[in-house]
Amino acid sequence: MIYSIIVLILSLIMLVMALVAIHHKSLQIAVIASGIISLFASVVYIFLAAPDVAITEASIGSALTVIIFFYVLNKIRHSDAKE
Amino acid sequence: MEYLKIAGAFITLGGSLFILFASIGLLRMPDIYNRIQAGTKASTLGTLLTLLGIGLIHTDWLLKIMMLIIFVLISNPVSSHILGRAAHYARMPISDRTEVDELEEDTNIVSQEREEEK
Amino acid sequence: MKIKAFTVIFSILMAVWLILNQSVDIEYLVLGAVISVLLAFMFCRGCSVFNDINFTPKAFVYTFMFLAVFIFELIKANFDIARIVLTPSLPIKPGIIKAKTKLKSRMARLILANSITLTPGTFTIDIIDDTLYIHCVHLDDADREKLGKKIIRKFEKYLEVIYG
Amino acid sequence: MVDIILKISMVIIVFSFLLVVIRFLRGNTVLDRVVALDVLTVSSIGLIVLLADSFGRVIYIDVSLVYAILSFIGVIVIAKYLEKSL
Repeated sequence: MIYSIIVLILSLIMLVMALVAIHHKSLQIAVIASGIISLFASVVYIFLAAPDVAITEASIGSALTVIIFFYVLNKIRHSDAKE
Repeated sequence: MEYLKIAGAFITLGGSLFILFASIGLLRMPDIYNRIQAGTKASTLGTLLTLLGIGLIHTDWLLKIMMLIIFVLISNPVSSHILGRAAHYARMPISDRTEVDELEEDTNIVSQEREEEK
Repeated sequence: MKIKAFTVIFSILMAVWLILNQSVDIEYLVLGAVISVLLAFMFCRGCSVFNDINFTPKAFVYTFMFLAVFIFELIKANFDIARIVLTPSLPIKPGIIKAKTKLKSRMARLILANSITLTPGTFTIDIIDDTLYIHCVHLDDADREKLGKKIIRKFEKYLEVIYG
Repeated sequence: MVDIILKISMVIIVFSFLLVVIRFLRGNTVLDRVVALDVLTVSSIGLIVLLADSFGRVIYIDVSLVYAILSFIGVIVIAKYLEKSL
């Protein structure tokens, strides 16, 4: 009972974050919102008794994707400044 | 043995209350520096107490949980320090209630001297 | 001189490996020792932060005293910030002050800045040479130099002994 | 008794998630949202360890170890990007 309520709240937060990532003007905030989505996705994977998938989601979705996106944003900013 | 479990449960409850205080502070504070103060550090003690309580309930997990505590204790001040530094150098707005900002004065003096040298 | 950094890195890596595996079989011991020696050789050359730890008994005792003081300050300051957050009028008076430290070694300055950051109410924004810039939530109306000295002095007197 | 207290603290942590998400939606600047991400990560480490207790499996702690090691690197990269010194 209590677990299903917690999963429901976490999924609701994921839905709100997905809407923010689609509709917000700023690109940086969209990337941070997608990081929060994969953070809660890995918590929900733990509720589904899949710790290996949760580790993969945590390391790739929440850390590596955010780092690569911001690295690319930095490259774009430098090339804009040169022109 | 039973007393240890009850003590661990109450320590865990205290830790989750500290996490709640951290999020209330994050909502109420007026500017970014005070949000870093209230948010990241009260939540650090909250997480530490939660981990410690679970370590008291399951004594055979205590070694792994001690390692987790040491990682959180090392990595959290670094990230909160670098967030504050980024906020200061990116010229984030500071609250009206601030009394004094000596870093702002000093860095302005340094940059003015450099411009005069040029 | 390199021996000290090598020993510290090797023992940290070996302890993490043994805790993660949770067994002391001979094969785990040999494999972990080989990998730890290789990694320690790779990293002890450019690593200068471990050089100035004193391995004397007095430093050992002072490490524990430093930890006790640090944990006590951590809990006390957390209750303080919980009281500030829960008061409806929000009694804060923030400000950024500066304080000079006497510590020379880089590792000691790192630990000093991190312990100031971890006690809520104060956190280090920047270190330029030997000056720490500290942001305080509640600035008392006493003079600011004395306040900065008070914040630093709590941890500095133990770190002076541990890092020569 | 112990079970009920642990479930109450789980509910409190999830409720504080909701408050932090309100800060994320209202936040004025980008750095406010990064602070919200940091607080969410640190407190979800606590939630994962609580879940590891209530399901009784030690391997769930490894997930929170991965979070504690990797997540702060992401925060550092974002802060360096905003400081314009990456």
